[in-house]
Amino acid sequence: MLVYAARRVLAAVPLLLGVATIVFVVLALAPGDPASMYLRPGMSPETLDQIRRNMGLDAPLHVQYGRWLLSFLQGDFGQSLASGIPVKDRILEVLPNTLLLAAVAILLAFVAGIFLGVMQAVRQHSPLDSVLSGTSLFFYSMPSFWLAIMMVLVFSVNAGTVWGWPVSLPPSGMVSDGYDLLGPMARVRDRLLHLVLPALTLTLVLTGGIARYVRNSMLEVIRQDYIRTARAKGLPEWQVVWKHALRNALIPVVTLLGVYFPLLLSGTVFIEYVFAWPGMGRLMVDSILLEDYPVVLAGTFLFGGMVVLGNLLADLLYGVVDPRIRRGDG
Amino acid sequence: MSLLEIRNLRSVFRTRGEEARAVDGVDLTMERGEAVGLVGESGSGKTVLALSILGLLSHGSGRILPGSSIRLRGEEMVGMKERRLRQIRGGAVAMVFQEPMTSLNPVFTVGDQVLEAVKAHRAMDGREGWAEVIRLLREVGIPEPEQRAGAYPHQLSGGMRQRAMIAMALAGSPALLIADEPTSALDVTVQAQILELLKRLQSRFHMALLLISHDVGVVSRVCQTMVVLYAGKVVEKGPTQDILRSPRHPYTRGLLGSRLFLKDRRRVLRPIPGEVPEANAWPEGCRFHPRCSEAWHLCGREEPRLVAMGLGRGAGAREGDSRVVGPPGGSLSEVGPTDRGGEGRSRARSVRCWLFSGDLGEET
Amino acid sequence: MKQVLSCSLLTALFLMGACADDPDTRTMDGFCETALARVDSFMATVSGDGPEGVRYGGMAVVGAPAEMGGMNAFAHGDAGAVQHQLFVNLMTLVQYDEKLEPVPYLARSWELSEDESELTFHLRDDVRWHDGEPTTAHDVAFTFLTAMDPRTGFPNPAFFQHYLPGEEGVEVVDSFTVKFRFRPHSEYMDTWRAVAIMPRHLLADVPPEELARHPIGEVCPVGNGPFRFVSRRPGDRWLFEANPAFPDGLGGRPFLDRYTYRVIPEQTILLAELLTGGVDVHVAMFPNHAARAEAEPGLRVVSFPYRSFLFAGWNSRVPKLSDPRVRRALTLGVNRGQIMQGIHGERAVVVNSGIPPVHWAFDPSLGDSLPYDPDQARSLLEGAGWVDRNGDGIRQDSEGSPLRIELILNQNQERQEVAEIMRVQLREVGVDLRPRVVEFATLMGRITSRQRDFEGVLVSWEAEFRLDERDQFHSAAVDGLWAFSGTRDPILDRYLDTLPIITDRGEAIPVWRAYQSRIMEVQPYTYLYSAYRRNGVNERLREVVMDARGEWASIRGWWIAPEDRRTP
Amino acid sequence: MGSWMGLALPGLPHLHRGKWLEGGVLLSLWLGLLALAVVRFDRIVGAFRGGLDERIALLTLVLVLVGVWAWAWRSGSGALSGQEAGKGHVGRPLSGGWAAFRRNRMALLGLGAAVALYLAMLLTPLLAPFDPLSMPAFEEGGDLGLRLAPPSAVHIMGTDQYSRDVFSRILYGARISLIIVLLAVGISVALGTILGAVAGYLGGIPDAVIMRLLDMFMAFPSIVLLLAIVALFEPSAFLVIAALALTQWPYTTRIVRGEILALKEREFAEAARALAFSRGRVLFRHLLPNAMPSVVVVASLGIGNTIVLEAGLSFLGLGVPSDIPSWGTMVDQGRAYLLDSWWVVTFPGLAIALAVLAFNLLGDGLRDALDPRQGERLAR
Repeated sequence: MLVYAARRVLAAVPLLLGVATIVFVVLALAPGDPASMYLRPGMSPETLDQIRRNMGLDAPLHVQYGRWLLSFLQGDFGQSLASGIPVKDRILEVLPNTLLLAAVAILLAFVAGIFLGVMQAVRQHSPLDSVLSGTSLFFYSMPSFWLAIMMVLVFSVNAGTVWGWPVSLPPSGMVSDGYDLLGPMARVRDRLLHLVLPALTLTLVLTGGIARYVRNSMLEVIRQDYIRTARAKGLPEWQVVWKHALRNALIPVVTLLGVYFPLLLSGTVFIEYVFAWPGMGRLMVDSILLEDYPVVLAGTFLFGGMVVLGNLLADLLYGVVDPRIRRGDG
Repeated sequence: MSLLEIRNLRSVFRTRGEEARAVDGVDLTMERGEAVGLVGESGSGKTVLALSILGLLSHGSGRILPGSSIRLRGEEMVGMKERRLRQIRGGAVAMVFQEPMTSLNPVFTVGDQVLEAVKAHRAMDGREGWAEVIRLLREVGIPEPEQRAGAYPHQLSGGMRQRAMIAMALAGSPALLIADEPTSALDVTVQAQILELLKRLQSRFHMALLLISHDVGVVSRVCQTMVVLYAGKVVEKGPTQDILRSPRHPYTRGLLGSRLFLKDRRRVLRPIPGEVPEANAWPEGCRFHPRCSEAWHLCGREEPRLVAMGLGRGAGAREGDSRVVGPPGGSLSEVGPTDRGGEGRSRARSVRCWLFSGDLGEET
Repeated sequence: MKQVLSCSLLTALFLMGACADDPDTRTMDGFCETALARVDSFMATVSGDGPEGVRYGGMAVVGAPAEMGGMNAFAHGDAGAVQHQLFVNLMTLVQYDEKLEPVPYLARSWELSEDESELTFHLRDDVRWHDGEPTTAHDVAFTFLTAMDPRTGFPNPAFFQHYLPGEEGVEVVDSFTVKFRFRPHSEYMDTWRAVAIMPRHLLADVPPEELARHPIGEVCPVGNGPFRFVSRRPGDRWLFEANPAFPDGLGGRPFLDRYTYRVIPEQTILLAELLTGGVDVHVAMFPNHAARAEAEPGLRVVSFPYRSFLFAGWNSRVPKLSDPRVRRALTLGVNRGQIMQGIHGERAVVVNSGIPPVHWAFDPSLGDSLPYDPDQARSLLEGAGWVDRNGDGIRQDSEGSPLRIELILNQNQERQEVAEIMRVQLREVGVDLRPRVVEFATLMGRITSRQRDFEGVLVSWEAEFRLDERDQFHSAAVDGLWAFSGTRDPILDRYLDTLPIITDRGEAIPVWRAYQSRIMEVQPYTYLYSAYRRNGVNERLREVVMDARGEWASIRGWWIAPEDRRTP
Repeated sequence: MGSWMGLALPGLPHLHRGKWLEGGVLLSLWLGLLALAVVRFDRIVGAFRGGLDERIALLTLVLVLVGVWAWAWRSGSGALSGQEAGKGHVGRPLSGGWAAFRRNRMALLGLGAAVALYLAMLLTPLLAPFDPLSMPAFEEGGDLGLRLAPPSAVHIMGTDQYSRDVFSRILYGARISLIIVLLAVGISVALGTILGAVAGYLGGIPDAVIMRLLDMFMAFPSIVLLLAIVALFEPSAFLVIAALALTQWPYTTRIVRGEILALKEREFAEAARALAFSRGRVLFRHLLPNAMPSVVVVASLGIGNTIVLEAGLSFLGLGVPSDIPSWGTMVDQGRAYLLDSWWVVTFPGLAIALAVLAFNLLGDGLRDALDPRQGERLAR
């Protein structure tokens, strides 16, 4: 199994390099100039050229690419053009933040999505089904940036003054100022409070899709003979639905998890932007706009790696949830 | 009091937005320990009938119409509370389904699934329950039950799976076991084993057995009584041997005629033309008449009713075993059937096709 | 099992995040490790008993929509970074007071030689870098020499335009005295208000080419200013703490214990933070957001005229824009006062040249010759041969090609609004203005590259106090980065040659006025207005003075009463 | 009597007969369009001399009126039996699902909304009460007080910071949003279908090449690639459409390839091959038509996704440059006013959400009706 996983990961490396190369080409062809962020009034063209030289941008493209590839293969992601900070540090700093946000949102979205999907499937064609699917699809259809701003209006700005709620959630950031002076419990509370709005927004957007998927999967399963068998045994309905049916309905949903997680990393772009959440999505957007190609390339590679890992994980999980395709059974 | 008394059972299910009467006025009585075979082509309403007995119809997209009655040991099951129904399902009445592959949940081990059935009906702790599971698996003839209990359905052969299904059905010590085409999906050799097993279990636990099959041969091996169902209605019922020897209804004759006899090569295979109509589009009059080679003009207009054919051998006739009725529009006397009920017949045999009631009284 | 696994994974992630918030940027580099360790140990020696008083303590947060560059004066020239270099983390030789007159800061005093070619500074001897090293004349000389070195790529070389190159230009007289030599020029003190002194003892061995990306800029700045660098998460926040070793002669340590700069890119969210108390100062507010903040009890808006202004620059290399009549018509056809009124209300001033209203040479009466006058605009265009020949409302030249002008701008709420309104108003005089939003880097590339691949550009410009528009309008600089208008005008050249070396303001004012009149005739740009800066401030933060020097000019004096302090 | 009413008021006979839905839709369409024609009579007159836009709107109005009337006449005057007979009609892959689709209320709602949106798009010059570009506040002698007017009877969705009518701009913006999205989806679906069909049918090296390419695109988060392309090159309609199409095709390709692989093994494909038809003919005449249901589903779900993507690009200021902004651009440019003038951004945002919702409902309904198995929805 380990060998299998390792082989798949290794096979993905050329693929990811290919992706990174495409991105390199796109960035190289783009008309902008990373050095232009240092442009100041009174600056002479010579100074600009010097800055460009200092950034290593004077070399021909293929040399730049070769340099990048060489250091990349040696595990050195280089330095950010914009800040001079090593790319690795830059990414390691923000990656956990995105993972945290994505993991919480995914977990919530799957719990809520599975619950809603099952409710809808059990009451197919009922008004409840229509209302639930209409609502969840509405949130799913909403542009996430718009929803995010609305959430801040409702739960933060107007929470205390207009609605008179006792808690107004922090509208942005991961922690309060002075977080490092807090006690351990207060720290956890502070982080949780800051997590609520971004995670909830992301969850609302995701839940509709998952619920829809679970609903369809459940409808498929609930027609199966073994559900009839379970009922004929005299099992209570909740056990029939939540154990016998759901366990089977979740098998295809696991694949969704593998597909979702990496996609989520990019799906958080808008959420991170609006909530000023220091994560991968924002790093990527900022770096793209600055044409900070070492960061963009490393980020691309990482994203691609996540997709591959996500799919691998989904495959492995598939084996866990579905005994029929466990390895060794043929 | 009979074990099971079904009176005027009418069940519908929704298909394409319309309600279809899959079972339309069936009467059926079963005694303790009795084996009854329910025969008919696919689409004739056999499975709906079985599901109606278990109260499972409402979980699909069907329901039992008011006015129907299903009494189990005198207790009315139509309109019964779900909680009580659950006690009966898998308890007093258990069911074995056609496809052992799809009827077992693929993601749980066989032992777990039997254990669930055990725990649903008997207060046992884990260890006792598991011992019971092993005992049941052994009972149905699964070798090395300790190991097999940990296997997933896809790791077992078809026969083994069906044995596991039967073990699951036995878990609640049912008084009535409904077996819906238990052998249709199995190899011929395995079929025989399963039928033998059912027969053995039935006599051993003195269970009533409702064996549903499209195969008259299967029923004739196990059941004393046979009920022929067509298009949601009982067209003929009576002792198996009687019906085999002299089928009355053309449909029954058709069923028998379309069997393959390997031994008797002279017999010509005579399949019934066409197929069972959709349940939401039953023909007017006799529902079989479009396919019936012996139909005449009345058949398309009038619906025949079940008529007792005074066949008696031995004693012990019971009330309500069959009903004596006449043609709806015609006069009873003209057509001829008369009520001989209460005169002491062993088993009433009924035929549905009133056109043939002229044969009334013929000794078999 | 699965649930347990995912739960514990999540918890682990959460805790990991919870612990990872301590400043861990310092492990990035050998330089940073030692530098910050030395800062810590030095700070430990001086931070024993701080000064007493209710004003000392508390934390303030400034929220801004954009990240700033770093604390490296050799590399980071954006407005936010420069202000932090000048007022927060580093020091300059002098500062401006409210009247924009130089006052001592790192330099106790200074004198100019008789021939106005030698400037001598006498430095304080009690200023220490945050790692304990004293700040000396060698640091000043090092800063000057490094900035002059072309390999450094110093962003504002114009400051040293008149200085003698290299070693000739500077002389370290003693540890705390330094002498500069230059050709006489105006506003010579402005350089030393604008260029922060960098630490020589840390950077002397660094090759100039590598200075711009040295970790001292963004990873572990070591300054000598009132606040020392603590930690930073790029794109998110900078954290500074009071420097207890800041000289008592300059007021001692600042009142605030710590100060945070937060980046919140979405303006609505930034306003929400101000409204909910998450940030104390919201810099660069939208005009309508300022109105909202003013209406909120406990908030006030600090607003002041600034040295930036907005203009549409026309590329006179493009034939249709080469005629000054056309450019003049473009200005006359735009109701600048009304646009300004619509967007900024009273908090802006229409300008007619690159002299901002806060500058001493600014003359508000000059604008009267360029009022909103669509009729005159129409006749000017007609005079230039642009007539609507096909009745579609847009003028064409004699060959029938329409007067269509592409105006590029970057994504900025205010500029987009201005461009939209200009489009509608110019349409009424028959000009088809096409605003086009491009990425900032692209915009810069297009206007500064040799191809000058653009027609009009809407940008805002932040003038220095020492005005010198040579690189924009002098014919000798027409191939330089900033001569995007392609102006060649001998009269302007003469003014541009003269103005920088008139050292007396009284003498200079009439020349400036003549220069401005000439600019209005040539009309290289359509100058729009100079808007006030608007900053929302929570009233718990006291003595926040903001003026043309910048938002952070008074940060040493900001204080929060103990009862108002945020309890984290 | 019924037909008399039907002549004047199509749909009334349906209501009379208890066919609420059909009657209600017909009647309200009829009355609504007639009212529009009366209220905007001057514009209809002007449309004869107006530009292409106005003429298309006029033509649409007439066609829809005639269509409504004809439909009502046909279904109201006893042609119902013919309709019933048509119900059993199956055979073409796409027609089989209509019966199933019709029963799905939500899907019908989605279809209705999508059609309404399309009609509104065509009728915009007649529907929009104001010129979407005019800024009365900034024109000669304008009054700045006209800016940011709250919703009222005149401006039902208020005015924006330029004093333009939000409602009119939403109507005009719909066209920009939808044209871009429809083009992008059209291109991506066409490209994806062809590549998927080729990969699935030919197998071997073409399949491997296409699939590796697909893997590469799937491995890269589309929004980031999209941002890179659109941010770094100057945004233009062509670029945005191309970029959207470029990042969306893999979804279609994957599904079509799967379909073709499955269909290839079916009897009719074998039969076609046995008849020695050319490979192209087998693929395009026999296999692809059977894969169309999936393509239709992917396309309609893709429209929803793409609207959101396009709005997101616009939100970051990278949308299509145009005089009339797309909805995303309206949200982008109006969001500075959210806290004091909520209407400027709330209505365009709702428009996006509802349009996406409509296409998602439609797509879901189509999927349920045409192919209940397949159902992957991807995150953005």
